[in-house]
This record gives sequence, C-alpha cells and structure tokens, in this order.
Amino acid sequence: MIRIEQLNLAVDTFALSNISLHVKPQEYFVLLGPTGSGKTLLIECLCGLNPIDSGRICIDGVDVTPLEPRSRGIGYVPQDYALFPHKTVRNNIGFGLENRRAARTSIRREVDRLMGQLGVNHLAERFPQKLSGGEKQRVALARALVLEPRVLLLDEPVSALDEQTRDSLCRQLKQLQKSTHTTTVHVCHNFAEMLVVADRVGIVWQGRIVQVGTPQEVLQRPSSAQVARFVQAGNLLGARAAADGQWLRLACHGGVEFRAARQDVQTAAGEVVVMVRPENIQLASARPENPPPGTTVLEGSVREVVDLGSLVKLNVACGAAVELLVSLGKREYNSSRIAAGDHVSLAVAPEDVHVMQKP
Amino acid sequence: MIRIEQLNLAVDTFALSNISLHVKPQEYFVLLGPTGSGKTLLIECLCGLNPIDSGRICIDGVDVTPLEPRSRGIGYVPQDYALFPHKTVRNNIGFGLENRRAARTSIRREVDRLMGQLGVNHLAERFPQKLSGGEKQRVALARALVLEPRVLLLDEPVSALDEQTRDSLCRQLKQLQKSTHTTTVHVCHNFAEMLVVADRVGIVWQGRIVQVGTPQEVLQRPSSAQVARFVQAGNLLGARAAADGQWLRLACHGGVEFRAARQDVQTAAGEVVVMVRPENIQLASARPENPPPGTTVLEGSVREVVDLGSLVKLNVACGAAVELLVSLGKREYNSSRIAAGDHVSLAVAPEDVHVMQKP
Amino acid sequence: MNPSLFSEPRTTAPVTGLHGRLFAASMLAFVGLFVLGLLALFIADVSYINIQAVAEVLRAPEIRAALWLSAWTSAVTVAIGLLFAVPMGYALSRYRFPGHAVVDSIVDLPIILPPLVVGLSLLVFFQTDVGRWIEATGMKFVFQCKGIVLCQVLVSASFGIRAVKLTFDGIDPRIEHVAMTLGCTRAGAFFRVALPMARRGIIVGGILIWTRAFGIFGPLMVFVGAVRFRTEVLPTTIYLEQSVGRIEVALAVAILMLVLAAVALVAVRIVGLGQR
Amino acid sequence: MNPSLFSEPRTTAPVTGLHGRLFAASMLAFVGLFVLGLLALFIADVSYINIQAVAEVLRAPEIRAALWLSAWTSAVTVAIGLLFAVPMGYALSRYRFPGHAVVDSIVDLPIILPPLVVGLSLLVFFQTDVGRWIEATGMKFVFQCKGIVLCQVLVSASFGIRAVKLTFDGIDPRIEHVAMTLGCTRAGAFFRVALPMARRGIIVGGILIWTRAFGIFGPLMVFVGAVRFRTEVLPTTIYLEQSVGRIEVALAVAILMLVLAAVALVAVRIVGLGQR
Repeated sequence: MIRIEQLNLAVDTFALSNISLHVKPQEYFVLLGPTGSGKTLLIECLCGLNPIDSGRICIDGVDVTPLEPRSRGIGYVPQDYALFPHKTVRNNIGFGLENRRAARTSIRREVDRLMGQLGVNHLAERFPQKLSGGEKQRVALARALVLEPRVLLLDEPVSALDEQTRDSLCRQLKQLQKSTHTTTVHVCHNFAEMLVVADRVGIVWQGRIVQVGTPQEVLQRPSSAQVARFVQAGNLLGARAAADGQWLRLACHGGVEFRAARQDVQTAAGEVVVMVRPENIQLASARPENPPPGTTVLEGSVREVVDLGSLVKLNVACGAAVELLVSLGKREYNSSRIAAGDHVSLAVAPEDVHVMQKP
Repeated sequence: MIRIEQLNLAVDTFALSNISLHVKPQEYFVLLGPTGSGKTLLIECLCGLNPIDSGRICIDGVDVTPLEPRSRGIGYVPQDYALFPHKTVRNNIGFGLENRRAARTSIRREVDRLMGQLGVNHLAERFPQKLSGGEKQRVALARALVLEPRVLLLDEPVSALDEQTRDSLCRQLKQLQKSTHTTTVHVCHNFAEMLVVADRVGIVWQGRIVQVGTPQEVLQRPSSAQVARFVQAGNLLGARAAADGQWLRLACHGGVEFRAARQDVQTAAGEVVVMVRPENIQLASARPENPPPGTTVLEGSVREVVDLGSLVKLNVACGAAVELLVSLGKREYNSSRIAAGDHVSLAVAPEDVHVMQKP
Repeated sequence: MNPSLFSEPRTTAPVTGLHGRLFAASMLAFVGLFVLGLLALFIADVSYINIQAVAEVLRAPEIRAALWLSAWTSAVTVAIGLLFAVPMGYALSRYRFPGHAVVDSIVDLPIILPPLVVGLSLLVFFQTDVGRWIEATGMKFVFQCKGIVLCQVLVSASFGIRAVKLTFDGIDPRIEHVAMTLGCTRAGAFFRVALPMARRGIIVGGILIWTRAFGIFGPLMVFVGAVRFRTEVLPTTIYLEQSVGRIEVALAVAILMLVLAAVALVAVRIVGLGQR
Repeated sequence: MNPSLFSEPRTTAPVTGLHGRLFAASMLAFVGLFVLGLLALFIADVSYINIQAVAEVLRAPEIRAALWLSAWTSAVTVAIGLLFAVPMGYALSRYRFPGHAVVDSIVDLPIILPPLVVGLSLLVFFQTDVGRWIEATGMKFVFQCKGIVLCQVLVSASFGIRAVKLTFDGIDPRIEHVAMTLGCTRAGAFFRVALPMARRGIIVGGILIWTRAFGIFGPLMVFVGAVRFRTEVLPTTIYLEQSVGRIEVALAVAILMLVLAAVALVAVRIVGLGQR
C-alpha cells in the first residue's frame, strides 16, 4: 500500500538515510523511535510536506513523489491535532469536502455520519479551544477521514493525553482502523502504546529504520542493543561468546555465564551483547532438578521487590557484579513466597537468551 | 517530621481545602495526583513560597508557618530543576554554602563530596545548558542537599526525563534517600513511579487529600471511585448492593453479579461502585470445581489479547454488556493456552471485590 | 509594547514575610513614581486647557484642513503598510533563505532609526538622478501630500511587519499543513486558514502603523515642509501654533492626539489579548 | 523589533511543488521590494555625500558641540531610564496588583504617543503652579540641557521598561524560589540570581532607550528650542542645516546617526540572540 524506496533527506544537521519500507494494505503500522529520531520528518515526507532529496514514495501503486499533499490521498493527524481554531467542530470536519466543492446537503450528511461514528455529535457547534484532549483527537480523526483517504497518518495521536485515557483511546484507534479498513501509519515513542495497536512496527533510530517486524519479534529479538534498550529489554549484558558443542557459551562481564542455542545466533564468537527478558527468567527457591538441556541455572539473592499491582519486579544479585531484573505476574509472585533477602535460583532456557552484535 | 494542620489556601479559582497531613521522620512520602490537582501549590506552601490563608505547618516540631523559605530547613528541587544558568555546576551546588558565608575551602570540600556521592564530578565546570536531563536532576539534588536539610521536597523530579531513564533514576532517588535518611516528599502524577519509590502516599484530588496509605493500600483499597480510576484499577462497575447472609451481593449493571465479604464493607445496601483489579481475576478454560465459599464465578469469551511483554492483558466479555480486563504474567499466560475467541471461566475471591460509595 | 500581548510570566511571585514586603514595596515605588509622573503631565495639560478657546480653535479652517489631511494620509499609510506587512510578515515567519537574518534586521531599521534621518534621506533621494526621473514622470513627492504618505509608510510599516510576523510565528504551521492534505494549495491554505487566524494580529499591526504615522513630525518638516492648507498635518499644527505662542491651540490639538493614542493603545490591548 | 529576539517559529515551511514555489515567490517579492526600497534610499545618501565637505563640516565647532551634547544627554538618559526600567520591569513581570493592566498600559503610552505631544505637555507642565515652583527651586528645565534629558527620559524609558519586563517574563521565578530556600532573602534572590540572568535583556533595554533618546527631535524643538551651542543636539543640527540649504552638512550628520543606529541594531540582535 505504501512503499518507500531509498528515501534520503538532509535537514540542517539531521538526515533521514536510505529509508526503505513497505506497509501492507489494511495494516496498522507503527513507527516507533525516541524523540528526535526523525519519525515526524518521515511522516511529513509521506504527506508531501517536505521535498525529499532522493528516493521514491508509492501509495497504492502510484508514485506520489512529485505530487502535492492534496493529491496524495492521505489523511493526516499531526501532533497536537492542529484543529482550525476559527472553525466549529462541524466546519473543521467538513473542511475537506468544502474544498472539493461538494453540495451543502451532502457535506452535512457526511459530517453527521462521521461525527456519529466517532461519538462527537454533541460537539458539532463548539470551537476547538473548548474541547478536551480526547475530543480534539476524535475531531482531528474525523477531519482526516472525511475524504476517505487510502492512508491515514497519525503523528503521536495520544501523546498529548493524560495517562489514564491513553490506553483506551489507543484501543479505540485500533477498532476504528479495523472497521474502516484504512491502512494506518502511527508514529509514537511509547513502547507500551505500540504493543496495544501495532500489526507491525518499524523502529526508527537516528534517521534510519533499524528493524521492522511484529511487536513480538521486536520485543523478543531486537536487532541491536539500541533497539533492546529502547524496548526496555530489562537485562542487557556485555559478554564474550564461544562455541561449546551445540550451544554458545556466553561469559558475561561480572562473572555469570549463559548458554544460547547456536543455530539462533549469527555470531560464532567474540564480543557480544546478551539480552534476557525479565519475564523469561524462572525463579525458584531451590535449584531445579534435572533442568532441560542447555538451561542456564544461576544462584542469587533478592535485593529489592517492587510491587506494581499486576506485575512484580525483583532485582536479583548474581555473581560478582551482575544484577538481573526478573518480573512475575502478581499471582505467580504470591504463590512463589519469595521476599527481599531470599536466596533464589534462576533458570533461563537457551532459546530465551538473545545474542546481538556489539554496537 | 512534617505536620500540616487544616491548611487552606485560595488562589484565583482554585483552592487547597482543609489539608492535614503527617509525614514521619525518614519517610519517603509521595503526593500523587493528576495535573492541576494542587500538588505543586502544596509543595510551595511547604517551602514558604505561598502565604497560606489559615492552618499551620510544622517541620521537625517547629511551627514554620511564619518563617521565610531560607529559615525552614528544607531542600527544594522544583519542576525542570531550575538550575542557575549563569553558574557552573560547582557554583550551583555551592550556592547555599556561599550564602552562609562558609569558608572557601570548606565549600570546595563539601561540594566535591556531594558531587562524588551523586556521580557528577566530571561536570563540575560545565554550565547547566550543556547537561542532559538526568545530569540536571542530580545537580539539582546536590544543590538542595548541600545545606543538609531536614526535609527534601521534590516536585516532579523525573517527569522531564525520557521513559527509558525514569525508572532507574527513581530507584536512585530511593537509594539516595535511604543512605542520607532525609525525610522526602516527592510530587508526581505517575502511578507506576509512585510504586517504585513510596513508603507512603497521599492522593491529591482537586485541592484535597482524599486518601493516605501505603502504595498497596491505595492500590487494593482505593477510598473512592476517582482514586480507583486514577490508580488504573482496571475494572470499575456500578452496582446495587444487598446483604445476603455473610456476603454482600453486588448486582452490576450489565447482568453480572459479584459477592464481597460483608465485614470489609461499610455500606450495607444501595448504589455502589465495585472494583476488581485485573490481576485478581483467575482465568481458567473450564469452570472450577468446588470453588472456595463466596467465590464469584463468571463465564465469558475472550475478545482481545494484548501482549505487553512481561504482562498479558485480556478483555473478556461477560454477561450482556460487561467487559472485564484480566491481566496475567507472561509465563502464566503461556501455560494457560488461552487465545482470543476462547470461552473461559473467571473466578474472583470475595476479599478481592472492593466496594466503594457511589461518588 | 506589542510583546506584552503575546507573553505572560509563567507564575507570579506572591509576597510573603517582612523582607518580601519591603522588597516588593521598593520595586513598586519606581512604578508608582513613573506612572504618577506621567499622570502629572497629562493632568497639567487638562488643567491648563481653555474649553472656549479650544472650541473656537477647532472651527478654524486651517486646523480642520490639517485634521483632514492627517486622517486621510494615515489611512492610506495603513492600507499600504498592511499590503506590505501581511506578505512580508508571513514570508519572514515561514521561510528561511540565505540572508534571512540580514533582511530581518534591515526591516527593523526604520524602527530604530531617528525619523528625521528618513526624511532627510528621502529629500536627498529625490535629488539623485533616479529621484529626478521619478518626479519627472509626474509622480511628485517633495513638498506634496504624496510625500507625506511616502514618509509615513517608510517610518511606520516596520511596526506592522513586526506585529504580523509575530502573529504568524504564533500560528502552528501544521494547521496549514493539514489544510494542504485536505485539498488546499499552498496559497489556499494561506487564505483559508492562516489569514483568518491572523486577523487580530493584522488589526494590531494596522493600529501600530497608524499611531506611528499619525504622530510623525520631524521627517515631514524636512521632506514636505509645513505649508498651511497644503502639507500641514496635526503635529505640524502643534509646532506652528506653539512657535507663535498660541499654546492653548497647540494644546487642544495635542490633547486630541493624546486621546486618539490612548484609544489606539486600549484597542491594541483588547484585540491583542483576544488573540491568546 | 524586540520580540524577534525572544521567539522563533516552531517549524518553517519548506517550499514544494509549482504552487508552493509561485506562492513563496509572490510573498518574498514584497520583502524584496521593501528591502530594495530602503537600500535605494541609503545608497542615494551615500552617493550624494561629499567626503571633503563632511570632513570640513565635522570640524565645525557648533557641530562638535551638538555631538557632545547628544552624547552626554543620551548617556544620562540611559542611566536614568535603566534606573527605572530594572525595578519596574521586574515589578510588572512578577507582581500582580489591582490595576496592573491599567498601569501596564500607562507605561506603554509614551511608546505610542506622538513625541511632539510629550514635548508640548512638558512645556505646559512648567507653566502650571507645580512646574513654576519646581523651576523656582533652581531646577530649571525649559530651554535648558536638563530639559533635553527630561524629554528624552519620558519618550524613551518605556522601551527599556518593556524590554526588561519581557526578559524577566522569560526567567522562571522558580529559580529565585530555589535561591530563597538556599539562604537568600527575596532581595538577595533578585540581586544574586534574577539580575545576573537578566543582564543581556537589560543591555538590550539600554540600547533601545539610547536609540530612541538619541534620535528625538520634535519634542526638543518645542520644549528646549534649537539654540546653537546651547540646546542643539544632532537631530537639531540636521534640521537647522537643511533648512538653510546646506544639505551636505545635514547629510553628513544623518549618515553618522544612520551608522550608529545600524550598530545599535546589530548589537541588540547579537546580545538578544545570546539570551535565548
């Protein structure tokens, strides 16, 4: 649906470098990256607001690179929504149809339909200043959807909202996309937000796309230590890798050693970064008997327990200078009867040890 | 250590109403509330920056109400840190001692010690504009600690930082407090942040303190539906309560019914709000045999599964129009073999059903 | 004076304690002194005035002519000034080009330049070959009414440009971007979105141009002279009347201008505040 | 002109497509026209100048006297203006009191008021009982050098007050609050923190006061007259010389003032930019 080929754009000291990306029809695609990584710039290129230095952008099979924003068939919801402050909600939403010189009655009908769909009928005659953040967001969505765009581009659509409503509005976005079948590109910097909405995700880092995949792929198999840090992998350790039969032995700085399945790993040996997600560490008060082959078993003592309600996070000190973060479901934690200060045993399956190149 | 009695203060259209609060010595106390609830105003009253209309503030047994900020024995870290931009890090930190006309050598020694403790030695000659958010925070902390205050007041100390570093800086704050034994009041609007640092927490809502307790008390037993919504209770349902032997029967709008232990509840009957935390709902593919007495057992079908890495959230449709949010640890979810569309059984123990007055 | 319309301090300082009170009192004393000084001046004006003389004087044909000339030249100046201010304010706010900072400074120059220098420069310009050629084509400026407008535009347009630029600086370009994705061309987005949003700022710019144009005196003396019934505007009247000792007449005109300036100031405040 | 030092647009608009190019070109055309017009004026000045005449003229004792008088009166004005501007700018920025908006507007009035009106008001004031009494105590202003300073302060101080207020508006009061928790009194926080932080804004305010004071002409004509060697400042020289037809001399002085204004503008830009 959207195909970006070898896009390059330099702006002042920042550059989008060699970006290629394919977003499938009816997909909910998330561009995830930290502030200043170039996500907004990339969205503006898709909109046609920034002339690109080289490369091609195709939407629905048409090369839109030379086209103006109004001819690209896109709906755009920028950061902070950018509603027209001098127009009522009704006129904000109807703006696109007015530009098409549609008949008054058909504009009215279409705007009413959209306001109904997004639940903002009661706001029709209000001005944007009088709306709450969530209401503004829905009006901006309706305004972008009125021309039935082939592609919907959302730039940080929930960042301006408070934390309590963000989650539910994200789920509404996802439902809206499912019902309208509009291919959607959603820019965000929040990892949890991405997990709620994304079919697939592209990680943006310093003007490049460093990984594309499903949320679970990015979560479990980040392509680099930067990505891992950004998706809050929890435990990242520098290590020296060495082959050991069917396993890869990973001697971490600090005195602990992990084993990973060798076929999963591109690197044979050398300096690497090891990632173990906190939920993939199995905690027990006693050393497991007969662990499955390849399982890494470590001993440690619990330093700190943080109860986050649904989730409990534990800091476990292992070896000389290694602290591992372990997370458990609340119910699981309650049944484990582990408390701060306890001596525990940790087990990690070889397939849960993810090895990355040293950056 | 800090005792606020019947504090009242009206500013324009907003007012702090009848605030009484007691912070114990060496306690890490968090003031939690949404934006605009009056937390910052309250901190400024503690600092002596706002004259209060009525009431009393005592710090360490001394009535400080009439005292100027400089005589209150407080260390203050405001939002965005407010470092002195025209002074180097060293001179920022030494500012308090200079005001006391301390000897040059003793200032130098003390500032060096603090910079060492907070790990900012290498920044001594830099100016604040050149620092990262985390560095600014530590310099502001050192500046506030230099006069060895009896009380440390932190206004949103990590809100300006990006999400990746917030968690670790919160833990550093907590460790710093443990090592310096300074009574600390920390203002924040983020619920998860509070759980990491707080010994006790006060919930601020529209200029009032609506609940004070440990993090787990607030989490499991919010005093009102507003508090419950703010701490992301997950499932909040309007219901009609009626006594039923040793249990309270709670008929929820939407056709499901819960049972709660009667002695836990102040209300005998009438309209109430029921809270069930997502981690307290036990999920099974078949109806449990012989559940413990009082257990609520519901049937439903899984609408949506969101995998958040360490945590999995499920939306389960029960009865006519009720959707319940259920959360499981990743490991627990994997072993349960439940997927979207499945028919499931939900069990809730009576002590996990929390009943609140209708607001 | 413009900026106060656009920014307000983040929080204000409450006054606490004896030290705080003394400090606030000493700072506010300067405010009181300055404001009282200004008020004393205006009260002196009002107390000195002779209503009968004023009424008589305002019926004098030469003063009526000056009032009329001031009114229409300043109106034309506002029109021409805004014709430049709107596109220039927009261009300077939205576009970055090589030499942007230099152009921006040159645009500010007439604000900071002594007005008399502008008048003299105009006089000199029309003695150069280019100037002579322009006058030879029939567009006469020196010692003409057209010259008044030219002079006023040069010394006042920059105030309008600055106000309009500030207004566009405050309008998020993303609003225009959205309009462009909704079927507008670049120009369409400007006329349908940016311009209506900037209307208050443009009005403020117009008022600022007007106040400056209306009050100009020095450059007119140099460039068009002070000929009764011909190039006499209200400030010229004040000068001419007081120089022959008829201070009541000069004062009557001055008070009229004072009132108009106060009205303009209040208008700027009200229009500007609504802009926030 | 001041505000441009403190705000910049959030993003600038890149130029894309044919429509976009045509639109940008037409907007920028106005910028070009205006800037070229101004430049033509100054080029005409420079081309008309006669170096030899200038050098001769600048050695004339009456012009030297005028230069000297301009220099010291404007310097004194800057000192007095800042003495008011710093506490007033701080008070208007930090404190809210009943009538704040009214006081704020009155402070702006001299910016918007025709300067000639200020001159006439002063003249009138010193004919009232209070004014006479002041002059009787030996503080003579009318047709005196002291009158030049008084006139300059009244028409220029508001520019400084406005600039300083804006600067303090941009300084987070929390920084002073922290200083107060670290052992400073209210006044101590002002002198040790707020004032050093505002130094660039205060310099900008001083330059703005100076440019206005230096270029003032109309009110001086009315209040202190144009007496050679006594109350003749540089703008007066321009007027006197051109009125007797010695345009080269007037022009030489004008160019000197033009250069000084340009230097002031550049200084304001550089100092102001550093402030961000």
